Amino acid sequence: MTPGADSPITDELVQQHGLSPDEYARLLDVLGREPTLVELGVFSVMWSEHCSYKSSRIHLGRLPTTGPRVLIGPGENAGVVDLGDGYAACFKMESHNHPSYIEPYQGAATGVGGILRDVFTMGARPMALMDSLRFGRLEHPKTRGLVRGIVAGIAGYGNCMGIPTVAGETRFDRSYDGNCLVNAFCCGIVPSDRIFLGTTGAPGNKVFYVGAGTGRDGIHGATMASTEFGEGSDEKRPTVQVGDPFQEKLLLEACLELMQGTAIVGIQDMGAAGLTSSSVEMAGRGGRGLLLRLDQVPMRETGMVPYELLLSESQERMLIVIEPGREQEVFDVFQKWDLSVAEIGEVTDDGVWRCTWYGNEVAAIPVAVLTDSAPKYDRPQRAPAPLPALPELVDPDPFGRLAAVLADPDISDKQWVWRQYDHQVGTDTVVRPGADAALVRIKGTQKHLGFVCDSNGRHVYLDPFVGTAGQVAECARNLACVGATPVGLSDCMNFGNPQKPEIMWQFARSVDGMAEACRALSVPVISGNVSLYNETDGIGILPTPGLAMVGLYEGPTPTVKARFAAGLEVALLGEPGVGWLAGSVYARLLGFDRHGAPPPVSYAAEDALHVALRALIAAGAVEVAHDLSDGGLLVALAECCLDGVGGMFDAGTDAGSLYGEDHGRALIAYRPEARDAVLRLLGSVPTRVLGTTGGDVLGVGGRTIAVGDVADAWGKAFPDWLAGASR
Amino acid sequence: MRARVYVTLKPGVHDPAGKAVQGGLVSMGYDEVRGVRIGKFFEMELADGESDPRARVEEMCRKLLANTVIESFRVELL
Amino acid sequence: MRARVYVTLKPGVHDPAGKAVQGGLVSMGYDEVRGVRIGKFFEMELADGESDPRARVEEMCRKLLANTVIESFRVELL
Amino acid sequence: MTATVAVVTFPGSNCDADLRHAVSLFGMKAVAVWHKESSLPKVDAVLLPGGFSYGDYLRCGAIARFSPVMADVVRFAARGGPVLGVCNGFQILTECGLVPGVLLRNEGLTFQCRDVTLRVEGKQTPFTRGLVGQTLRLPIAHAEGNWFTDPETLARVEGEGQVAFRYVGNPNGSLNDIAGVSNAAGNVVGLMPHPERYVEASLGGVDGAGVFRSLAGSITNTEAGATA
Ligand SMILES: Nc1ncnc2c1ncn2[C@@H]1O[C@H](COP(=O)(O)OP(=O)(O)O)[C@@H](O)[C@H]1O
Ligand SMILES: [Mg+2]
Repeated sequence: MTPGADSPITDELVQQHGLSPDEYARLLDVLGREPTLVELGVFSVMWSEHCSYKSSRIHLGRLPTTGPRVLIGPGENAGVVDLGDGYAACFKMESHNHPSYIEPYQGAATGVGGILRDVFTMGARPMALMDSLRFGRLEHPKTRGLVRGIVAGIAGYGNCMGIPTVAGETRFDRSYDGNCLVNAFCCGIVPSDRIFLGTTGAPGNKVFYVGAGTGRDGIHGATMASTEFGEGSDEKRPTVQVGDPFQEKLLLEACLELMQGTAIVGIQDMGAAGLTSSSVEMAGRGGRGLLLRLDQVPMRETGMVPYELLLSESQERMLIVIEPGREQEVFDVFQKWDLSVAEIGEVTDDGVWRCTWYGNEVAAIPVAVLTDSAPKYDRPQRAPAPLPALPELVDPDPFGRLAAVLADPDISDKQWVWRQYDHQVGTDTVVRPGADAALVRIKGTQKHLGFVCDSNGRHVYLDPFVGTAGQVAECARNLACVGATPVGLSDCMNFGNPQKPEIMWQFARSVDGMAEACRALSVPVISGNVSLYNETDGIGILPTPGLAMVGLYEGPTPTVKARFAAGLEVALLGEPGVGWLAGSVYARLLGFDRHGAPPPVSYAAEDALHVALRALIAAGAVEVAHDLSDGGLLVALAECCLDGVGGMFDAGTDAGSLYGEDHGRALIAYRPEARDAVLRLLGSVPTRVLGTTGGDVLGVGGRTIAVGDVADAWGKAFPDWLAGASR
Repeated sequence: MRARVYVTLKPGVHDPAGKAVQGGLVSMGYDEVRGVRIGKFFEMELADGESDPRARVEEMCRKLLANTVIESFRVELL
Repeated sequence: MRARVYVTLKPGVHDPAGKAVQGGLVSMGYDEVRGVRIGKFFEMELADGESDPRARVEEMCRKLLANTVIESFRVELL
Repeated sequence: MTATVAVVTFPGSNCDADLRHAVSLFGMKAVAVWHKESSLPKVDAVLLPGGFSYGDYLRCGAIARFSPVMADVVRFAARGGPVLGVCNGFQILTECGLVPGVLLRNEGLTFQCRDVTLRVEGKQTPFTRGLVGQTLRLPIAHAEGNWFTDPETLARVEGEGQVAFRYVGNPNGSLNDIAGVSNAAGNVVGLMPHPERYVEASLGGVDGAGVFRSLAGSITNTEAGATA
């Protein structure tokens, strides 16, 4: 229920708006008076964790955000990197965890809708989507329904928009039982001299509202995403936003059409906290004030009041600032596309954000009070108690466990997921889902972008610093396997309750690990998002920094694959490793998933490996490249056999050699006659020839398995589980 | 015995499909159409023998047929 | 004024979604469910002033709301 | 004279640019036609693209069928002009009755993006010249491609050689494995798979090329003919 406009501000109201007593005292202090109820609502969203980053901001400052290619770093709707020849890539990843848990289909769908808007707001035409998903145990009663609903929601939105979903990840752990994660990523292409920003320009400029009408959707969504779930949170359901990808497709085309001209001064999507945060952020960046006539806002429902209009999270809406005199251009374009369009206010020179309702002022807050004065916390941190070491694993038959490892939910085939995504629309997808990274060309050029998202909560939990650094390395390695050089990273920091010192410690250490690895591998962090309070009834998720990395490959479309053909020589590149089992899928299978330390990263070795892989692929010297990650060497070999061609390999027999998850390694396969050229290009990268492909069994260390059995174990596990019950 | 279940969006929940249909009808010349909301409608064939079939069907609605986050339902037994 | 329109699949037309719902209900333990057919259900808000609103709505059904190759419809005016 | 091909953009179309790109690779000129136009420009063929016109709300293609330009597309087809509907375009053609049948929800209920194998059959059409009898591998990407009709229509479609494409390995439950059909005259064809996605080897296949070559060839052969 929306409280009446003239209710007095009680402690209870303050608490319902998610502000602590200290924060309310701060509000009174910076505002210099008691807020109206409308203003309290505005503060509640602007000072929420979601909008203000109050717990994370001081840490994010440690990330490297600059580089020769960076045109726009964090701070705008999405970051932008230069690709040369007038092209730039604009990308960002964002979470929609809480909404997706409450209403899987709509939550995931509107997550995709939101990230698309962040990208086309900048003037970029979206060219690829990715999704990074985390679910609870397979046997948890909610998991199946969440998987079905969330995948359908992502498909429903992305497919309708006609943007290919080219990569992603789907992983499981008991810590996500009550808190699934849905992180969506979008990348678009923008001419490097025509990037649009969310700003206001000079006083007197006109503020336009375009897109769908405003309803009562998601009121208080931003506040909801910043509070822990608990008993009874299902009751918060009616705030769910419903996405309309059809409207968004029209909005995309209309915005890009208007951007062809010169009418736009600034443009900003309405995401979380809708009209409030979009207008305040624009005013903040422009260093101006803003006047909004709320009665002019296009409305979808009757009887809406200022409080609701300001806090609604209705989807598919944008704010546009234009110079006076250009109004007709805006009307023409948006009316052509049958979208709502209304002039709702103007830019002012007094630095105050004001709203009126039929001529009466209902809110007047200095912009700086909403943005710069938002609380910032350096929350206490404490290292958690040390974890037990990984005990000696007793396993009489490590090789015999291959089928079980392949059927592990983190490793098994996820075609069921990505077949529901149109991954080819746009006719540019060169490497599809299922490979180490996707590769999408830019029509009319030799440029191709590589896309990967990777995160490994198991490793990060064991050591947030090393685990996160390892993920950065792995992302870059995946890109190298399709020939691409990293140009930037976007991240989604999914963590538990930051008011717990152990969680805050995990967060800070994870940021530092990311920062170190990004510096070492020269990958700037250009955008990202933080999602805290991923806890249910006090149980937090594994710390999960979702990483999405973008790489550039220039040249004729590469032909490298991730599957063997017959008659190829196979080599393992990189330091052989020590057979690092702590944190591995194998160790988890044996019941030891919270033991030991994750594998360390050697940046120099990683970098040398990536350089070599890229050279091999650019030269067309290798037929196959595949990085080693979850499941280690044996799983990587098995995955290469999935087209039905096996081989005999000398790759050890002990569990560490077979399943160790040491970093810095990749498999390649080449025609034997190319061996000399390959070795020359590899230079000093350690190389060990493992054997030759052919036949229909996979043999390692004297043991064999039919490649048909490999394919069955890997391919059937996930669909069989899904078919296990109807919901 | 037979049951009919009507599932409709709760008031206030956005109905993009309904809006598209309304727009379509108006552009076809049916200007009198002020609003359209689209729901689902299930016709079920039930074996006899349950002591409280209405309660059973309502349970099915809550568990599967309706998404009670955004939809409400109505059951008719014939 | 208001109209309700029910659109149902004609007998003999496949209803994969209905079949899936039935299978789902049975596997959830509702063995009494022998068959499910899914239809659509429109609630329309109409401006007054048409001389024969039922005829208008039936025309809308034939032209847009139902695909008469596979669906039949029923109109209720309130 | 270069053949000119109209690609109609409906609100929600999303394969229109892909179709124009493919058309241009085969020496034809593609013109984008906005659905609100009251008539087609002078063109030799009309293509209706894939996507989600009007969000695919209600039924796929049901609302797009009433777009202003469609009346002229129907006239163009009646004069014997070549018309191809791909995916959502096929759904629009069925809704306006230019080709028989309807497209129901996939048997498996989910959207499917994957390669299928097709046999080209039936009468010669402007889009299958010289292809009849061949087997093609093309991508599908749809949630509602399950072709269905009543027994009499099915008998007629089969009897008159109106089945233009048939799946080898049915991905969606469609009746008689039908993937694409033509009208009785053979100048209008609808199919669910996307030939425009497989015209460049680097994207995974070139089996769609035949459809565009066939169109280019048939336009040259009927220059100033039926398409007046
Ligand atoms: N973990 C992070 N790393 C880098 N940049 C971040 C991170 N989290 C947030 N940002 C940046 O902070 C800004 C605000 O992010 P966000 O609130 O998610 O955007 P939006 O308002 O579009 O939802 C963005 O520019 C984003 O790129
Ligand atoms: Mg934004």
